[in-house]
Amino acid sequence: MIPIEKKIDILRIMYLIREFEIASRNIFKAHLAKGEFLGALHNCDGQEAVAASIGAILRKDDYVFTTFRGHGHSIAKGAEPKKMMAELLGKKTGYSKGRGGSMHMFDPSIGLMGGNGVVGGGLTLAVGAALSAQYRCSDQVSVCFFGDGAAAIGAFHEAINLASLWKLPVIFLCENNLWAATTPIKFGCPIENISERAKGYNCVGKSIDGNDVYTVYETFLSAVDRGRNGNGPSLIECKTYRHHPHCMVIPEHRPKDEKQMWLQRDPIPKFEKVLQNENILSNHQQEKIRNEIKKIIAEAIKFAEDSPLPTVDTLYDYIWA
Amino acid sequence: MIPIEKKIDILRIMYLIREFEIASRNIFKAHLAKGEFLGALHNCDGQEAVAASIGAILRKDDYVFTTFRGHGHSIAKGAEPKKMMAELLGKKTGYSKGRGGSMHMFDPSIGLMGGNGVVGGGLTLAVGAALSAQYRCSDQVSVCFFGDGAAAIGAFHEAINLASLWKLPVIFLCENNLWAATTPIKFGCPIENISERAKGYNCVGKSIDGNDVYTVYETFLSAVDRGRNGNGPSLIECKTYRHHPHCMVIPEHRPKDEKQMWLQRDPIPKFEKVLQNENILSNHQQEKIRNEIKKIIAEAIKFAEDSPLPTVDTLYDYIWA
Amino acid sequence: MRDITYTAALREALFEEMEIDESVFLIGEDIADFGGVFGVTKNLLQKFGRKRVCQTPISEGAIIGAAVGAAMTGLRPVAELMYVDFILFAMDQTVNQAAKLRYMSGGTVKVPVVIRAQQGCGTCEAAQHSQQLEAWFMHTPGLKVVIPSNPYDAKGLLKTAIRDDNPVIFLEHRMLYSARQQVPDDTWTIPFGRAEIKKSGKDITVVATSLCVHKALEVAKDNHFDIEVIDPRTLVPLDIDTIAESVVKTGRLLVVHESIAQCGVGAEIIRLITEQYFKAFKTAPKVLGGAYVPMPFAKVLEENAVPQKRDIIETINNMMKE
Amino acid sequence: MRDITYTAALREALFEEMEIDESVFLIGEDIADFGGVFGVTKNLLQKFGRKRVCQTPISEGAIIGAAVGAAMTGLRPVAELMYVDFILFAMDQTVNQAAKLRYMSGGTVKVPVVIRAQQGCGTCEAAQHSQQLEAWFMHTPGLKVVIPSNPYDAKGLLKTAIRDDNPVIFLEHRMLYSARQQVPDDTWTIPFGRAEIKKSGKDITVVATSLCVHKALEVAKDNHFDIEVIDPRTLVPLDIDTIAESVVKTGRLLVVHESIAQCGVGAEIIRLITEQYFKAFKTAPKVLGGAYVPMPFAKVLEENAVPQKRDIIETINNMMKE
Ligand SMILES: Cc1ncc(C[n+]2csc(CCOP(=O)(O)OP(=O)(O)O)c2C)c(N)n1
Ligand SMILES: Cc1ncc(C[n+]2csc(CCOP(=O)(O)OP(=O)(O)O)c2C)c(N)n1
Ligand SMILES: [Mg+2]
Ligand SMILES: [Mg+2]
Repeated sequence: MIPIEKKIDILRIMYLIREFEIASRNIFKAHLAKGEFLGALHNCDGQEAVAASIGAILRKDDYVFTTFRGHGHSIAKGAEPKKMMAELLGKKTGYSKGRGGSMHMFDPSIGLMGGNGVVGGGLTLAVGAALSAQYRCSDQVSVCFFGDGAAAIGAFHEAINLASLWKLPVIFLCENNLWAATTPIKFGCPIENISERAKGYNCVGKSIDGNDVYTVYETFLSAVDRGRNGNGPSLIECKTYRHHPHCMVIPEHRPKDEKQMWLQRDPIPKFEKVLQNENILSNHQQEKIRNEIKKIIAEAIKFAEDSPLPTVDTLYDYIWA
Repeated sequence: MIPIEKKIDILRIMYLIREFEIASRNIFKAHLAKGEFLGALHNCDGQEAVAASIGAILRKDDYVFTTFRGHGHSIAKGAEPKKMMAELLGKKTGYSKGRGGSMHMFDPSIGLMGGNGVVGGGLTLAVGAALSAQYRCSDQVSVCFFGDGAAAIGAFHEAINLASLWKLPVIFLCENNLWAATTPIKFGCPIENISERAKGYNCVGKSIDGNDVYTVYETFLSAVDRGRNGNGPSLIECKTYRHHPHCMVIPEHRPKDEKQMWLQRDPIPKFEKVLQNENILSNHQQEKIRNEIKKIIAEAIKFAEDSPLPTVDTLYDYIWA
Repeated sequence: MRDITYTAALREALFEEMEIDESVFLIGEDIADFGGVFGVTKNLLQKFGRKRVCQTPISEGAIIGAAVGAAMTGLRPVAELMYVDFILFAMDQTVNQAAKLRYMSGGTVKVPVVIRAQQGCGTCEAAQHSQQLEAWFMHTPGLKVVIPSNPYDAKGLLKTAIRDDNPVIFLEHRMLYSARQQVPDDTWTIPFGRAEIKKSGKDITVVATSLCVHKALEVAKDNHFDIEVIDPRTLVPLDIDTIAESVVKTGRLLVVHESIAQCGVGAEIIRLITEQYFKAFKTAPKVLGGAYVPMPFAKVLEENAVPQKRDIIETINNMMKE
Repeated sequence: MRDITYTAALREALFEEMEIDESVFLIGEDIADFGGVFGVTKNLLQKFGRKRVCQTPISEGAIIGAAVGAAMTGLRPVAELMYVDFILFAMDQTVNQAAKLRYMSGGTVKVPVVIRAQQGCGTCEAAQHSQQLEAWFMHTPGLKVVIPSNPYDAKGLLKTAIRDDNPVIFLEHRMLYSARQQVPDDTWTIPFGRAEIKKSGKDITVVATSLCVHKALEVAKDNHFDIEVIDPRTLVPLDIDTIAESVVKTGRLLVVHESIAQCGVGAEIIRLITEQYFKAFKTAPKVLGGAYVPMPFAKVLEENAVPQKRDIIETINNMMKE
């Protein structure tokens, strides 16, 4: 079903996300060692299958609203690693010119409507973007990423209710990685599958393996079709896991065996194996892509480091349009 | 199942609510004619079966959180009409000493935890009262009234989710009267029965005829048992109808035939007929109760009118405990 | 010239801007068939259809959030909040999102949203229906704040608000809806950041907002002191120069508003003028604001919880004595 | 005497009050097993169990609402908000409900709830994690507002807050958690409404809050002017008398805080002192507050968005020149 080039693209993006996350952690640690705190860093290693599959389906003009854990989604939507890296360092050349940092990268020209530091902060905004698409009779869709933790926030309810009432092209994409900061899912949600809530809004809901590219791809594809065809929103829950603690300053606290189990379900080797079995991916090719990615990341770091900081006289720039 | 005296009590309370509402409208109109605006008045004529049935089950120490349309719930919980009437007139002898008015009558000594001017404003508070009951190992329950309109507010989601997670003794009691101010239910809710949402929280949900005393009584009784026994919250939707426009200053805008149909389902004659068929209620008895009620209301009005207004020097009283 | 109400003025502004610009639409509770609880959007459904007059469930967070999301993606929503008190369910969307998105995005996102909200007191609706929150919004970088006191300003400023590319909080006072005024036959806009001297005078500067402008003007009319009454009209941006010039002339400053005095608009105006024009004062500047109390229900208490003409007169007399 | 951190001081207060009073309990995100993202509630789960250390979903509205409901019915909840920014999802519960319930009920309801929230900047967390909202709460009748600047005050004031029968907003600055101080071996409380003169002086009065108290004290230490530094500690109630006495003595007033200057705490203090002690001023009073900008991410910008020691020094020098 998925064209071969697309499959390779997806893997490529998964690599890129993974390498970006590794690099960003290293940079943050290096700065921390120098006594420079670069803010909160929330990495998404382990969740790449979701971002990459979705990125492969969306058009450039579709909207994505991401979270504080948004590097993967941004890369999958086409964000340039060098501008992202520069933003991480607060540089003038970063996506938000140093105003945003890790949690707030925007590029409306590629439909990247930004990260959000507020858990669930993007839910109602994504509904607005979908309303706008419907209003303009474009067939864009609006994707809102959020976590299992965010599913407890009141805005979730208001957003999905309005989207269902108005049949808006929104895809509510919940990445259920079983933890919200240090809180296990069972402390936050009294049901097994968050997607079951969809029924309460006459909305389509699906809970799927978020570490399996094909499953995510297929499920998301039909949700996008639903949206484009004017059939309203979908609530998709992808079960997945982050490989690292909630953010840089919080130590690991999750059960060892749980983590171990999920590391074995790492979506990257899993998808590599699939492609190898399909004879689409050779070792050589794999190596080649990995090297390209390494180069992109190295260039991004160099670009970011070489870039100037914003100057103090620009403090008040960009408050008003 | 219901003891006979209780049945008569329920009818009595229904009469009392109806007469109170009629009287309050008359008073508001009379004041308006004198150019005195007494604030917003939201009457509940037509919805008496819900309030009265529930009041007949609750203990004095159970909690009730009501809304801006709360006269019926307050009376059913044991509030005194004269103090209510005094509050409507902003008198010093009113439940809130003239600070609250129609929307804000409180009497914690009978578990009446107040009306709320904010749609859905009581939802999370009721959860807190239930938490308090559970914490103190009392077997009190906490009842939160809200409308079909309020079911769209984010607090609904947060409240029911928390109550379900913690198995709190809350009864979320939705009076679905088909309209939220001037907005029909289909503009606010994309599903037929609001109680279907309960599943999304692993909570018990029921949608029932809210104009039928026995149905409300039975359903509510089992919800109260559930709460008292530590088995968590319930979401009960009572389908009902208000006989008058949203509030005094909004003209009628609902379809004539819809209203006509519901007037024929008026819970008071409906329950009278039931009791007559059961040979519990004679015409004479009915007349007697009605006369008692009329007297109570007349006394309440006199008390309210004779009571003094708060004095200006007390403006700052009751800000702090 | 013709005579219109504040309500009609607002409706004209909405009507005209919706006619000119297809990307302008309305979103809020009870605004379509009924035309809004205060009647501002009456007949707009009939003219523009459901696509452009979107009646929502009771979901203030989603109303503002959807408006912000639509604004980020090319539309110009005008959201209506029935009472500003209910924005307390939409503060994340208003303050964490609308106000900050442009800055956080380094100027790549634009949020041309107008949030119209009705506020005020005078109708005995008690504490949860009588807050006046302009000071909070002034304290929030990234929000423009408009607070018109008459039909002419209401229309001209609402049209400007809709054309502005930034989030604008537009605060209407419910006791002003029926206020009438002679206005021109053709249309107009009013730029933000221009206070208006509603009456000039040389003895004392009274800065007043919203309903209090009228109280101040009535006091000024038959007072033996020569009172200058200034209406800032927009609080962000604030035309502090016009106020300063006046204070330099009169040497006395009184600010009058219904919203709470503590950390309020008056405090801010006093801060600004005191910091820069301290020497201009002949006597201590003063704020008459809402009493530090949740708004009580009973008329007799409500009236005493906000400045009345007698308070303004008394304060001016005291200030002129010093 | 012994040396403790601000974090430990807060934890001691919670621990002691929970031991004394069974009706005190904690509610918030990540507060149980992990002990809170800033570690304040560490080990309290182990000591008091899940009944009294309630870890919630991410539902700020329900956290505050449940705390308020519990407070209305006999308990004394202490709610924790990880960042004050997230109270924007709980403003109805905080402002429409907690603040107003007692008044609206004519004094029949009591709401003894403490809302602890962490705020501040200095860690490059940008606009949605760096707001400081004490001015809003001062503008809301019915809320007490506490903002301790050191471990001794943090402990003593938190204990008082928990014993208070009213809603208290308790604002902790995240750059202070590791601050250390010598404190007594036995326990203490501090009454609300008592400012502390952290350093006395005769040339100028500097009122500072939270982290800015330390900046002001450092400036005062080796300055050639004799600076008086006052920390109000509680903003509601506000000890205006202590500030006024100082201004009467020095004739000069500077207020320093990180929160936004517009309609802020400084503006309010200037309003109060100016209205009543105008003649005391030798020179114009001044506020150094947060810049009118959503908090930027980059360190170089963040630092320049809040008052630094150099700004305080420069301002004092200018004020002393006049
Ligand atoms: C409204 C709000 N409450 C709390 C926080 C603090 N916080 C940041 S991330 C987080 C956990 C989010 O969990 P989840 O939604 O599952 O996303 P994940 O981190 O797993 O990707 C919390 C509690 C916040 N940023 N916003
Ligand atoms: C948060 C909030 N939004 C809007 C309003 C204005 N308002 C008051 S009552 C009402 C309709 C409520 O409908 P519903 O919940 O069905 O209760 P009903 O009036 O039918 O009893 C509205 C919109 C409000 N008070 N609070
Ligand atoms: Mg998670
Ligand atoms: Mg209804």
